[in-house]
Amino acid sequence: MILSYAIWTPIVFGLIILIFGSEKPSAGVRWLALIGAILGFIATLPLIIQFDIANPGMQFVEKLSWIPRYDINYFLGIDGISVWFIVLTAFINIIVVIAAWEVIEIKVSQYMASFMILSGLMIGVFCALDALLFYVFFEATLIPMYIIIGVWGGHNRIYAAFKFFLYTLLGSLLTLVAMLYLYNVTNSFDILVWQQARLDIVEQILLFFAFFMAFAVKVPMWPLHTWLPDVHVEAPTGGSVVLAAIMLKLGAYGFLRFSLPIAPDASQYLGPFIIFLSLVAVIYVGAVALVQKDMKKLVAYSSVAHMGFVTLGFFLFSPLGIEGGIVQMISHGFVAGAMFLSIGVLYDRMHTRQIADYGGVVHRMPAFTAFAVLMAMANCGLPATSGFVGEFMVILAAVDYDFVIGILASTALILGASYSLWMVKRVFFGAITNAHVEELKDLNAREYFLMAVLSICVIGMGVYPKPFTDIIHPAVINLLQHVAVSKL
Amino acid sequence: MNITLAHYLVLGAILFATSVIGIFLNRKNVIVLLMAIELMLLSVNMNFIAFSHYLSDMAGQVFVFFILTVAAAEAAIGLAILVVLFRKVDTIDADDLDHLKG
Amino acid sequence: MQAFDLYAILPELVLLVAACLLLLASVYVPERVLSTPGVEQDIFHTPRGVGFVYFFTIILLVYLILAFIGRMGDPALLAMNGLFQSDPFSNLLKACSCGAVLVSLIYSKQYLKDRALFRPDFIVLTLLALLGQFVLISGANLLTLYLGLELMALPTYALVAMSHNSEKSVEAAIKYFILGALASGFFLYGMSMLYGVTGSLDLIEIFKVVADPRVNHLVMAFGLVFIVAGLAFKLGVVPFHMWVPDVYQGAPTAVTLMIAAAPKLAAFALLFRLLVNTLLPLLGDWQPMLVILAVLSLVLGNVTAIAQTNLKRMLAYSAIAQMGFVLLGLLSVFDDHAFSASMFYVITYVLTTLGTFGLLMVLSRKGHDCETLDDLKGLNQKHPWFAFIGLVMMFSLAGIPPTVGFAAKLGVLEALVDGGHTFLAIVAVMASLIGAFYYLRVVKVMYFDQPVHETTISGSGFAKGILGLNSILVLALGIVPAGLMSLCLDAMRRTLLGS
Amino acid sequence: MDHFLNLITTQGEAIFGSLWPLVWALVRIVIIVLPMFACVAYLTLWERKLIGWMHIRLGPNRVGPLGLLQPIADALKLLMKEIISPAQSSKVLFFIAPIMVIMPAFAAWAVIPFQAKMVLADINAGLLYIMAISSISVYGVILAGWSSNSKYPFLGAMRASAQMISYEIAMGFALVTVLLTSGSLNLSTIVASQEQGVFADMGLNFLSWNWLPLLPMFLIYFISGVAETNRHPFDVVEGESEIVAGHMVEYSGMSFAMFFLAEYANMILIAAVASIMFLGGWLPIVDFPILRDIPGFFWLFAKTFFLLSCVIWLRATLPRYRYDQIMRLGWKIFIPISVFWVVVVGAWVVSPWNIWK
Amino acid sequence: MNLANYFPVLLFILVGIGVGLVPMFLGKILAPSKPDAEKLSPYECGFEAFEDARMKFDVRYYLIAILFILFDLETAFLFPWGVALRDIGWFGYASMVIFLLEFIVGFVYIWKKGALDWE
Repeated sequence: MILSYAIWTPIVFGLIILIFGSEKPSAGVRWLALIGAILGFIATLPLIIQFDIANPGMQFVEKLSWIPRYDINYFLGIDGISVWFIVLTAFINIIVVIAAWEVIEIKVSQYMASFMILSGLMIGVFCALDALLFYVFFEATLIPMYIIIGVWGGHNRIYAAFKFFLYTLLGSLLTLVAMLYLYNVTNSFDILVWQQARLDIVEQILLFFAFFMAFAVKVPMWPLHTWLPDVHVEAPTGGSVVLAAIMLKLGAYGFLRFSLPIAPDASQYLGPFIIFLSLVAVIYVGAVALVQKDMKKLVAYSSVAHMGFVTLGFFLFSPLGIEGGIVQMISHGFVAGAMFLSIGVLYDRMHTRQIADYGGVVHRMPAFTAFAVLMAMANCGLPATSGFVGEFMVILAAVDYDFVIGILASTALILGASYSLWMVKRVFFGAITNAHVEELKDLNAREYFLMAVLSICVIGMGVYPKPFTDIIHPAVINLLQHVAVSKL
Repeated sequence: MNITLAHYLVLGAILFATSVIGIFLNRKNVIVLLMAIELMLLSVNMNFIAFSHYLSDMAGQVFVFFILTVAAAEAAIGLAILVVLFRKVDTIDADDLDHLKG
Repeated sequence: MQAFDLYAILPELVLLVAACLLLLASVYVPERVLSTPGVEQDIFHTPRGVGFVYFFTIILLVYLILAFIGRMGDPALLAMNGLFQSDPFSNLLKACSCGAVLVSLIYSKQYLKDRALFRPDFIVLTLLALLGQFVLISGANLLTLYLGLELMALPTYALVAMSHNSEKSVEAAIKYFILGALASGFFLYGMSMLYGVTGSLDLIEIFKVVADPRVNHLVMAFGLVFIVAGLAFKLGVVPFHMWVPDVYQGAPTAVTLMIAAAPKLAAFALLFRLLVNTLLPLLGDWQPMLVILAVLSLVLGNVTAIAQTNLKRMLAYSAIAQMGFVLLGLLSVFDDHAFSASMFYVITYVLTTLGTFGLLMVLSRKGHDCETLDDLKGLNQKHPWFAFIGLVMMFSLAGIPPTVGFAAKLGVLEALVDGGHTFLAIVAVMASLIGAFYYLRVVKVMYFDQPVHETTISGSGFAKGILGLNSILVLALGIVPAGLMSLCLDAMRRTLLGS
Repeated sequence: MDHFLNLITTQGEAIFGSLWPLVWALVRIVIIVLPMFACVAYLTLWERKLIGWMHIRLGPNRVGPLGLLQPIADALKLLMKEIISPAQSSKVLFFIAPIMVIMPAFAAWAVIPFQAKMVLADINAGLLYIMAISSISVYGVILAGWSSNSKYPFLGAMRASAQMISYEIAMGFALVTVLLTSGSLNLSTIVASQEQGVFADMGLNFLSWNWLPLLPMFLIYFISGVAETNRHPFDVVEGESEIVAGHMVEYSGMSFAMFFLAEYANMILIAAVASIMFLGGWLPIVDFPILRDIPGFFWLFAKTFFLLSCVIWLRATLPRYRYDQIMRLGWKIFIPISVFWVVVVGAWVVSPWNIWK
Repeated sequence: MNLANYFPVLLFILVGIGVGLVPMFLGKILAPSKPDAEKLSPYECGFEAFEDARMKFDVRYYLIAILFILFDLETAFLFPWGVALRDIGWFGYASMVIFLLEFIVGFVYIWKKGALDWE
């Protein structure tokens, strides 16, 4: 029942807020949302505490018949791969609620409710062991996100909202057909059954591509990434945080749950292709990030590059690579979230995201600058930050796989350092050239708290990643063993 | 000349085709449309009666009775609508019915 | 034989008698209002007379729904010398169409009142159309099918023309009428061919003859073309869809709802009875036709809908596309699962349509119809609850989980994949992707835009409550579709076993 | 008689070969049509005479002995008058209209049995044929009014056609009751069926004819027939005081004569059909040897003549109805009564007391 | 059924048309023809016609026409019923009475609605 609590607590709170929330901003709604978020987070904690590291299979399993007609079940369970994402989602939800505290002034209840529901749905995606349940959660996340972008977004929000929705829908609809195909083969929507299903190579490749469409759009992989910068630019801070920290991971998680185990041969076969795409993402998109003038865009492109790292790790088919990818995702959850929060902090004060409008922020906001620089460091993978761990593991795995790929992958570090630090330099350091910057005030207590918590996470994970890798490791080994066995 | 089933069917088909052409090509007058529809139903009746006769099965003729009645009801409603239309837009020219566009 | 027969058609009889009595009551119960010179005297503006009819109708419909639900468990039986069949399939559909009409009437009340259309004859025409649907749903003979079809269609023509001070609605009426009559002409012509080849009007007899390989296949196929064309007209699928947008747009919204909701159920029943239950041996002929119709509808309906600014017109094109989905379900694979998926699709589509048009009517007021996108702008600012209803409906139409639209599309797609039509399934999902665009636009207009018009909410608290219930049902059935699904499956299975 | 017919047949076949049926039919048609012309012509004279007598005056008496050549003079007059086709009229329709009016009045005679076996076409659907063909004249009236493109004819045509169709419904119901009693649409059978029953067995034929058991329907039929033909007192259609001559305003000369002829031909037809339906057709009044020897068509002629005289009598006696009164009589009185009687007679027929076994 | 029986009927219809045509032609030939504008103008009791004669006219005429179509067709059902009543007995009778009841409902309705009123 723990998983159900984790999923439904935020959703129920979201609905309550939606129904009873008033039109005007009121403290009650915010507190209610915060309580809900915290309760939701607490509900996920037992997952870590009671997690049985020795068991590589599914834990906390719940199974209820849902649509018996198609043998669809309310089937939940987690393994080492998914558990951290659930905790992360619940955690980021608290961050988002607090971040929105005073910033959001219109339709607060709807805003809060959207995020609460979104959070529950995303947890659902990570828990679902029934493919259709997975799909329902996966798709349903589009609705609150669409609203979030469209209602509280920037000037071009409508374009962004549509782009977000239709892009992701395009991918997932094909996935639905693939799922139905698998159902037709196996007479079940149980992912674990599917993983055992025998499929010939053509089927596997077609299925792989069908799933790929959904997940690659979501991750997003080059060249399907174009929606992400647009959406990030227009989304409100909270939306960007959730998008970068969690939503992108849904796609990557999908690769691990579906593509690799269901179509192992196709995955092996197409591995080089994915690796190629990932490297393009890492290098090319990293380079694109360099020339961005908009901070959010820059971070968005950097997200694409980092996610490229993740997919790269996955398709190296080594424990180190996959674990590195997962660690990288978790870390990116903290770091990207913090980056977007930082931009949000600046944006709330200056109402601009153009790098050129800033300069010398450190003189007016020293504490903030400290946090921001830390996050930038983490973003480029400085040792002792969480960013380092994952990237290092992936690079090691890549070198192991092929030296050239390793070299190419490690250019990511250089590029990451370049764009992150260059942005830091241009925004935070140097002389104050802008009258508005002159008037900036440093972080208030709420913002300080958020940045501090995230910083602790980033450093904590960077210094002592063992709890993470320990939990992840058995599941990854299990996965790789499965992938290694041909289904042909 | 021996009149066979085929003759009736061909006649029915010709009438039917005439009415369809009347409906699709006629751009002038809604009344002509109504008449074409009646003609269409009559061609169907022709078919039914011919079949009924050659199959020696009364059901077809019963059907014709019902078709006739329904056709009358249809004509009545069509005329009623037409009258309202004429009083409203002062035309029964099919080309003038273009208020609804998308 | 007699008593048993009467039991089978008892609900229909009750409806017929009630409709007749209400018609009479409407002229005898009145409380005459003195007419002012120059104003057409109409005794039906009296509130009490129509109130009585309305109230009685509501009770009648509730009774009918209960009656049909009560009959769900009955086995399939043929009545009236094989003219009429009462089986779980028809009982379920009839209960649904009754419900649809009931809800439509509740939604429409205020809207009609504001437009001086709230008259007993309106209600009686609705009831007669409902009776036509019943006959159509239960038809076991070409004759009953035809009569049901016409009985369903004729009152609707009149309903569309009823608001005769609007040019649009009269024009819509004449277009609807001409194309509808044309459709029945085609349909009849096909029927005559069918009759000629098989020598019978009885569906079961026809099935037996058609199954015989010696039957004249050419003439059958010839007739089949006309039957399919006629059905396609009635169902409003491309390329026989011309009337749908005009009628949806031109008719008063309340009437649009009467056309858009319940008749779809009957049209589905007709399609099922005729093509699947009777002409299954001609599968090789009609399946490709349906494929073409379905694909064209899906693509054209969805693409054209994007260009619409009038909501009703947009919903019309959306209906065309949705009917394409229904066809896909019927042609995919020939077992109870696929058929029940189609049935589930229709029923839930009707449910969603009810909510959508109900919302439009609630947002209309005297002298103003809510029917363009502009009218919905910024709805969320003032009336978040109604915006939410709109959101649920739109996402359901688009087929996004967790709304019921998704469950419905899932069933149809599953049937398609099951039947080996994976390519069609891909076409279908691509089309619904296009469709998602304009549904999203409605949501966008409600949530993201600033209001341009004053939006007001009209309608009784009761109607609003039902509307809320409707939207919750759309959500709830999306989250827990199993019940309705198994109901459809069970009805379908027992019906197929019975025949 | 039969011998004579056989002789004609063999001779005819010898001369005309396979065309013989055509020729023979034509001959018989001519045998019907020519007397019809005469009847129509002299009906006009009879009308004027009879009304004259009822008005206590002489009526036409100048042309020929007792005025017997008057109709011929009238015909010649009409023949020599100019036929005008108005400038704005639709020429073709204007020309067709009178033909459409007069054609049914004659063509209907194809199925009228003059006596047993003496009928041109003994078809089963005789009654339906009469109803169908006589309905065509409404088209003629409408066309005449519309094609004239003038207001009086137009209004007149509207009135006339509305009146004609209104009474057609009641007439239809009346005929249905006859059908119920005879169980056939064949006119000969209908007549024959009136020759049975208690009174017929007693030789009192006229008491077992349909007029007695179906008396209300007979009256309704007869009055409807009068209204159908737009005769007095239902002649507002051509009410001179209101719309001059109705749909015929723009017609002149022979084209006008066609309408005129048609009106009288229709009167005769209605009277003849009424005789067949309700008055036992060719049957003698009582089954008495002498009367039985009189040929059947004489009886039919006599009954028709009697009814026609009644129609003329109505004209002499009754004032003209108002149009709304006409419509009310048709819709609100005749239709309800006739529906009721259909139900009653139906019950009678299925009940054990059925007298038309 | 023997279609040959209907041949004289067809012939008679043709003759009937001839009966109309011949006198008209005779009239054309024999009668003088001296048309002038006055003579050919529409008759309006001597007034000039100042508008097209094909004007809108009372809607009640349409109503009568529409009602006639319906009612006349309803009587069409009575004909086969009337012929066959002896064979179908009380059951057939009851069926028709039910049919007529519905007919009466419609009739009463239009009556009360005033469709049959002329003033």
